[in-house]
Amino acid sequence: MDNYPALIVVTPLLAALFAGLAAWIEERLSYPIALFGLAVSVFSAFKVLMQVIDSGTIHYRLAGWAPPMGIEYRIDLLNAMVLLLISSIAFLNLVASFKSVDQETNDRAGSFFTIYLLFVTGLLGVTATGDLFNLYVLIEITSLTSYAMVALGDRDRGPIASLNYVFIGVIGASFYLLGVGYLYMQTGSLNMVDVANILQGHQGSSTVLVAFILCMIGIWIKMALFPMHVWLPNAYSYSPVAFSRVVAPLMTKVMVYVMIRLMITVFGFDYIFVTLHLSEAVVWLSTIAILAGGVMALAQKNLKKMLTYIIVCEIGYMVGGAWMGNQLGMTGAILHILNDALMTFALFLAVGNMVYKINKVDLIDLKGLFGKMPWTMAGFVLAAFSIIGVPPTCGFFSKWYLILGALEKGAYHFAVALIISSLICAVLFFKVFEICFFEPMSHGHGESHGPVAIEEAPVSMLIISGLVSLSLIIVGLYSGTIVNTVILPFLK
Amino acid sequence: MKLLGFIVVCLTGALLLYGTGEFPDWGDPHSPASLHLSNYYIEKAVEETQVPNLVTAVLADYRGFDTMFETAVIFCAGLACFLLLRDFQEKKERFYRHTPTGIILHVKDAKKTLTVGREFEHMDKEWVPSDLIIKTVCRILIPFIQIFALYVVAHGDFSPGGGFQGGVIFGSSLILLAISYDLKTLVRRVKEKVLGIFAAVGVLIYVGIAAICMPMGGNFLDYSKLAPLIPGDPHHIRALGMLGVEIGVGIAVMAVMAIIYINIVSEGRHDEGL
Amino acid sequence: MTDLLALIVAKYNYWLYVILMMIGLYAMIAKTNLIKKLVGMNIFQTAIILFYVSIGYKTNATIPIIKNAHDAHGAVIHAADYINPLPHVLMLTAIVVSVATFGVAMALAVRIYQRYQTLEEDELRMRLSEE
Amino acid sequence: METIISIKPLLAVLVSLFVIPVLISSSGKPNVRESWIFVAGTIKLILVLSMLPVILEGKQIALTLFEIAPGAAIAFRVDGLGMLFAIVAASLYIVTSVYSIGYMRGLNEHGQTRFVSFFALAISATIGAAFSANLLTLYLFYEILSLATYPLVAHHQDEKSRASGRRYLTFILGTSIGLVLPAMMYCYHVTGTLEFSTAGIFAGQLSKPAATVLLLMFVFGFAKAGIMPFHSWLPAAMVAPTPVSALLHAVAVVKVGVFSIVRVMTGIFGVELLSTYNLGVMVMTIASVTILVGSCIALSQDELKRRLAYSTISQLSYIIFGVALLSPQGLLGGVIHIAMHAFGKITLFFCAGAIYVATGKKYISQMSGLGKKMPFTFAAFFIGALGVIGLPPTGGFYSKWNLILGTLEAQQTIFMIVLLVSSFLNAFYFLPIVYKGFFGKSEDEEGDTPVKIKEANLCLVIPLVITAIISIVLFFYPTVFVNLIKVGLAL
Repeated sequence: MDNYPALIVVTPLLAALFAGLAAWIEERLSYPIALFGLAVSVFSAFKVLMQVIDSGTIHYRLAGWAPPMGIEYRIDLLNAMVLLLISSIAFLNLVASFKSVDQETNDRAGSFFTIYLLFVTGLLGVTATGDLFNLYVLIEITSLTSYAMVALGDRDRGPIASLNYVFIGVIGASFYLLGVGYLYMQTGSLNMVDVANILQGHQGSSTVLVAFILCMIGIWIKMALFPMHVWLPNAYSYSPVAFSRVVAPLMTKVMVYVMIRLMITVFGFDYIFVTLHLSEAVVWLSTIAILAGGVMALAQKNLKKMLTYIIVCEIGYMVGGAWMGNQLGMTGAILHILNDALMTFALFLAVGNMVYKINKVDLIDLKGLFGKMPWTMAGFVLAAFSIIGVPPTCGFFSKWYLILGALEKGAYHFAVALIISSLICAVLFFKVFEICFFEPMSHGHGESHGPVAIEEAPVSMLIISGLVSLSLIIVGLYSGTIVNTVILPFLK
Repeated sequence: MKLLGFIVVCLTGALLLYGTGEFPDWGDPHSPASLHLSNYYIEKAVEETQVPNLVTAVLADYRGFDTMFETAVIFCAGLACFLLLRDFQEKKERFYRHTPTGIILHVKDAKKTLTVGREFEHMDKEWVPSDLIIKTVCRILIPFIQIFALYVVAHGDFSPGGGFQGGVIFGSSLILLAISYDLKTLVRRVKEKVLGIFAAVGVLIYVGIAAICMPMGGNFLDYSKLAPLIPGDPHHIRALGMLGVEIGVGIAVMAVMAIIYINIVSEGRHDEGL
Repeated sequence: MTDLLALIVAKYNYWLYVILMMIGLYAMIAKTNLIKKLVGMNIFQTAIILFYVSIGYKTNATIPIIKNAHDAHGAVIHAADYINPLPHVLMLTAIVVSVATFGVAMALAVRIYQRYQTLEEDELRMRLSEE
Repeated sequence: METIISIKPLLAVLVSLFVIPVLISSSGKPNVRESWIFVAGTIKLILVLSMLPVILEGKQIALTLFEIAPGAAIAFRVDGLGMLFAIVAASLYIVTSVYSIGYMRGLNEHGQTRFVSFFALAISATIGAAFSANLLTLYLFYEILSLATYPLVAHHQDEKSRASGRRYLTFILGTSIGLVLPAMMYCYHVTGTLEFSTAGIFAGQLSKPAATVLLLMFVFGFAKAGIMPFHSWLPAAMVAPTPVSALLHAVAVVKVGVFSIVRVMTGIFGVELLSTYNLGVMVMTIASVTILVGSCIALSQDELKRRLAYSTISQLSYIIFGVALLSPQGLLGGVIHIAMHAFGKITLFFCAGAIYVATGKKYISQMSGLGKKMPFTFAAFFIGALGVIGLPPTGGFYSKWNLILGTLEAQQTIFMIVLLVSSFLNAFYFLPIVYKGFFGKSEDEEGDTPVKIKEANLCLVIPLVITAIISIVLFFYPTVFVNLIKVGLAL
């Protein structure tokens, strides 16, 4: 009996504790410790994914108690994929952010890494667990760490943004907790599969309905679905770059994962779409979310802020796809979890490099960046194309599935919203490109252009952002394989 | 905003009440909540874990994984407070009071170090006359509180209590020290570094015990596999395991309580406060 | 009317928790003072804790600590004699979580006060806009 | 039809991609850089030509890379049409790169490495579009081409190029995302496949209104074809350096647009469907409007490159016009016009560039008498003009001839008149230039003292002579292209 499922989550935790000790004893140790912990986590996540693809769902009994008495890790294709995604992104970001952490957190690096690891632990645990209450505890770990991190960022705005985040986050988590309570009242169990089995009898019960609504609202608040997004832009754009690079891609995606998990495993499709048929309303909501996110992004003057609003818009994609109620839409949503995590990561890596060099990323500060940091910009451009949805980057293919799902359901407004949002993204990013490419203006013919002095970010950051940006294309080209080996078998 | 909030609140309340509509009456012994799992725990837990306090049994064994992360949450909170508030730069000014006369020296710049005799006391900005009764009572009380805390931790298996409760009580004893004397005394007695290390070590004990089970051939947290390591009746191995983790939890909670208190009351400067 | 009363009486614990919850939530949304918001947050979370604990209660049952467990191994344990331990366990965790959140939130409030010398949201908004 | 699996098409696409890192690394040493361009271009041409005999035997070469979804793969398939287009693009790429060396160095432009790199990327995308086996792949390369040409259009990085770059993207990207993508998704949603097949993919699953809307979305969506009202990016894009205008905006980019429309009409809808729903006339009408209006606007332009641009707009519609005739002659004439117009028009652009480099003159009004200074250039210009107008002895005549036959074949007399009128217009806006060039009096010459010949440097002159010669040769030996079209469209 191998313990890889536990190791995925536990190694980062152990590493966090040792890093915390090292922060008091020998600060320089905590970085390698953190690195090692995450490396092990990545490795075990990989092993688990392979194992699941070969031999189906893994059930791992923590403390050896059979569910529903004990807590079990139930790892199927979906969360195996997400686990690998989380751990590898966290690892890569840690590699990339060695320098920027020193730059941003004055002599608190050790504690920073500890919090960082705890955050990753929380995300991994949320993804791995098969127990409703355990999910709550881990969500709270992630939230708590992100509160701290956000406050560590911008000295003036950080704490305020963070405190608002605390209030809204607590409301969200408490709603989820209440939902779990109602479920427990109805079923007397906390294990997801067990709850699902017992629920079969009580489709019509008002308690289950309320539980469902509470859970969904809680999760939506946590994932910043419009109009519950108000906390996200400030929180993400005022946090330290090293952290926003990992929170922006992962946090919301993991919450989307949780939503899909609840929908599929706990409540079940036919309860949601047949008994309640809420699909229409939510798809409309996500349509509005997409458009609103795009429009608000247009209004931003700061690159980081702009990107956060794009995240809000992307959430709409995934929620809409998941609630489409057909296989294509759900495929698109799940594929987009992967793709969007990668694209956002690539974008924020590039932004991180810029911040490292020019430390303010208002749009006007980006003048002549193509000449100054060409490699960073190359990565940024690729990621931007992926967000816009230019083939063969991965963004295009998840959009492909989402639109197909919308067409199949006849939700044309959603398809149109997707198209419009890619147009909006095109406008957004080419606005940025123009600033970076044309300004400062050259006069008439280019003779006046001297070769611009190239001052790039450290190589470690460059390599990571380059790799991730290339992975966008590779993942895009192999998305057919991903869908066939991971997503479709899961949905079967 | 107020009106909007009011509407939202009313809607939520109505929703929740609507949900309670189909609840069984309060205390109904046949409500699903108190049948499925709870009966299993009540009937089986004692013979499976040898721990009569079912709450402890479920907390530290059946759902021990939750508890581990909840300890991690505590640790995280302490760390967060430290990160957010602690600033290491020296305070600008210092005050000394000549005990016999009550004359107060006000040292403006922090750099200047002056050696003061025994009859000078280093004081806060406002001098609070140290009350003999309070000090004495607390001096007597604190040890008992701490002993009681240890008891609550150790006896958690058999009576209400456990790591958290014990840890909180112990922490409160420290806070009492800070209140009755002043913050400096506490910080002098219990070094910040010690607290930080304790917080980490406490959680580490828990995770460590849980992790050792894996090389011993069990799943994570499976105390029953620890039998070869610990002498004594293998029946009680789970109880012993729980005791171990409870101790870890106690240490962590104690340390974190102190950290949070010290950082918040002194705005992270660790010099003066409540 | 009477049956409604009967309903309320039979489940007054839930009514109470809902009312508490509403008070807390209202404070969180509508109050402008950060500390008041924090207090509201605590009330909110306490309400949830009450809800859970009241789930666990059973009429004429005692606390879930098995009496004389060790000398009477053969003695069969009646589930009806002891209240449900699980909600208490969950709430121990929830309490800890809420305490932790409260601590962090407090620290944030202190930071904000250090920086802006106020905890009133509207004043903060003014300060931010004029900067 | 027999199909051969081969990696050649992929190599033909990738070869100039692989060379880009080399170009960047050797940015310091221009000669090394240019020689690499030649190596890549030659290899590409050889690869393309090596596939020619197989295609002429009526076989096809196919290669499937990535299966994205059932029926939607990223795959290559080389058939007659693709081959024709690929040959034109690849051969002209080499000529153009000679020309661009002369041009860029003659004006010592900045950022030459960036220029050549994106040029290589653009040509790769063009070949990819030519060889793509289904609509998804075609769309992919279409988008890559749009994005790769943006830095070329905006090369000068000044206010003017910024504005026109913005307009370029707005039209190209906006239409492709806003119109083509939905139309493509709908096709896939209905039929479950995007593979090109001469029979078309809708097996009667499409009602006439739906078909009409879809066809319109495609025709206007591929805005690179410059169908009015989505044409105005092309004149704007003339701020780009002349090699770009020459290769991309006379051959590669615009022809990719036209090629895509041809593919969609012949491969997605299929000739039968179009003729049963009688959609050809609709498209022809749109095309004729563009032809006539484009020519008229061209008459009024004084800047040479803009006049050429509008002429291009109207000429592109000839191709669509011919295909929309849906008759064998029309198809033949339309598709072969891709090649004929390419050689004619690129010659004209080369001449415009050469004049600009040699004398710095952009406006037709300044060019009177230049013919005596630059006889080769103006001779070439004359031949190119003949080619575009469609007079013997140039290839242009062949395509124009077939188009007219096609209209007769389809009993579309009105549209034949359109063709004739537009030919006259072409003559009106081209021949005066030549005439004034040779016989007009230039402002800086006094009396009739013989002016000494002052051509631009050889790198500029040789290419335009070559292309002029080719377009004459094509009048006598169009057979290869004809056969390609015959096997491609199974005429």
